[in-house]
Amino acid sequence: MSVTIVFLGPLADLANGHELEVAGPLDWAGLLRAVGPDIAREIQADRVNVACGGSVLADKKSLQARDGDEIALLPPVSGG
Amino acid sequence: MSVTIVFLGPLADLANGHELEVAGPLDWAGLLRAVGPDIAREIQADRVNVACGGSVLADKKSLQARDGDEIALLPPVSGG
Amino acid sequence: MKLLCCRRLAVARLTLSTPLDVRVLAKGMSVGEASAAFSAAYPEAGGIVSFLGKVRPGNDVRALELTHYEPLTKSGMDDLARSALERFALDGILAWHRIGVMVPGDAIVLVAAAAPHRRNAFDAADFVMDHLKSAAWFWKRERRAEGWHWIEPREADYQDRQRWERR
Amino acid sequence: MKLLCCRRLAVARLTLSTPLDVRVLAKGMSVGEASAAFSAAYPEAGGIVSFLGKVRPGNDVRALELTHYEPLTKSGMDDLARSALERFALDGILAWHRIGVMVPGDAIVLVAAAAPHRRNAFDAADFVMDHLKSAAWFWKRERRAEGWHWIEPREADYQDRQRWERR
Repeated sequence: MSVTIVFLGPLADLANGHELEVAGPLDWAGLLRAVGPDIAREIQADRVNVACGGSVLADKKSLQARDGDEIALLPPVSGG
Repeated sequence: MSVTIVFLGPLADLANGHELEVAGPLDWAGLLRAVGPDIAREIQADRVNVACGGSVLADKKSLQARDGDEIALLPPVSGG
Repeated sequence: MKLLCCRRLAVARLTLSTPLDVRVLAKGMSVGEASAAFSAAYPEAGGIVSFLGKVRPGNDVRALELTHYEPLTKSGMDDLARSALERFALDGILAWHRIGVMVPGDAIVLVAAAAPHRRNAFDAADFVMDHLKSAAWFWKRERRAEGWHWIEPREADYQDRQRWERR
Repeated sequence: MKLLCCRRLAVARLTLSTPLDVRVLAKGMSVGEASAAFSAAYPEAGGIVSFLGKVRPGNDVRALELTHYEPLTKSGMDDLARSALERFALDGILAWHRIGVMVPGDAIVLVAAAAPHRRNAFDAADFVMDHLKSAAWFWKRERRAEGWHWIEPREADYQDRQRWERR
């Protein structure tokens, strides 16, 4: 088991891929290390949301992902 | 030839008919006499418009209908 | 393939005039065909807003009758559609209004506005409806169990229309 | 007779859930059938407002791609539709959104709101669109001659959504 990090929208371009599997558990500091400096810089901005286990985190810095969890990195949306 | 007075909406109920033919020419005072007191009272209210020859009069008291003209008495509308 | 064929058929049966299509209809209203034809007529529009008004079945309403004054109705609706077209920079607009006797569920009015962006399409459909409700040459009455009743616009209808004067 | 038969057919081919019908569609969008079925589903509604968003052909756009995050998208749209239903006292609401690759003229989004009176139907469709534009889990990019470009909401889109917070 591991933690899956999913890159949405333009973050997938920056990450050169849609998903990354890393060993769990994973907290906010661990996530920033796992994704590398470019993505880390992006996701620290207020405009990027983070979901874990299908729920958007009210405070992304409180991330506590366990083995089997999926973390989604959600940049500003644009629909319709 | 004569002047035709057309009663629209609820005014047709009050007039017991949709049209009335009267001798022309006809001015505002003549119109009030021609339609009788009940209709006269109604059409003096601001909320009733008067058209002559296919145009709504900006000032209905300036009415000057000639033989062949059609006068329309237009109570408050309700569409849609 | 089948769907594509049918959509084309629907469009072909109905030719809209562009950019304005205004009609006073004495019977029926082909809402589906009109909507399909309208969307097809403005391929460059990013947003299309439609309003469909129907006779409501409540309040013991058996029938609704709309009368109009022919020398003013169509030209008044043309003026209204033209002013919406200019004011909201539309690609196109459609305004159809029924006259005659209708029963609950029947379509009374169809308005559609096509624009590059949705805000103008929403505002235009809203603007046209607010004016059709209380500033077009129609008179409406309902038949209930005990007879016919003339309907005047609600106070909210007058207020809705006045919104556009303040801007 | 013929029209009646066809309208029923169109409805029969498509069953909407009421009062909410929310879909994330991987391909196609039967706009005409959906609109007919929606109108038939709410015979008591006095007003139905629809918004259809299409891919615009301008700016050298060859294609548009919408991606989403499946664990959040549908449930987020359900919450949005439910809040519109309550806030605007609707008879019913439909919100369909495409994902995947589309070309100019293709439908991206269809929203329909049915209400006793037109004001609530207009506001509800407007409210849902404002939130789908900048507060639903979709990401949009356009392919132009020189490659793909991510599209962020315009400043007007954020302002449109904020209107609903002030009320």
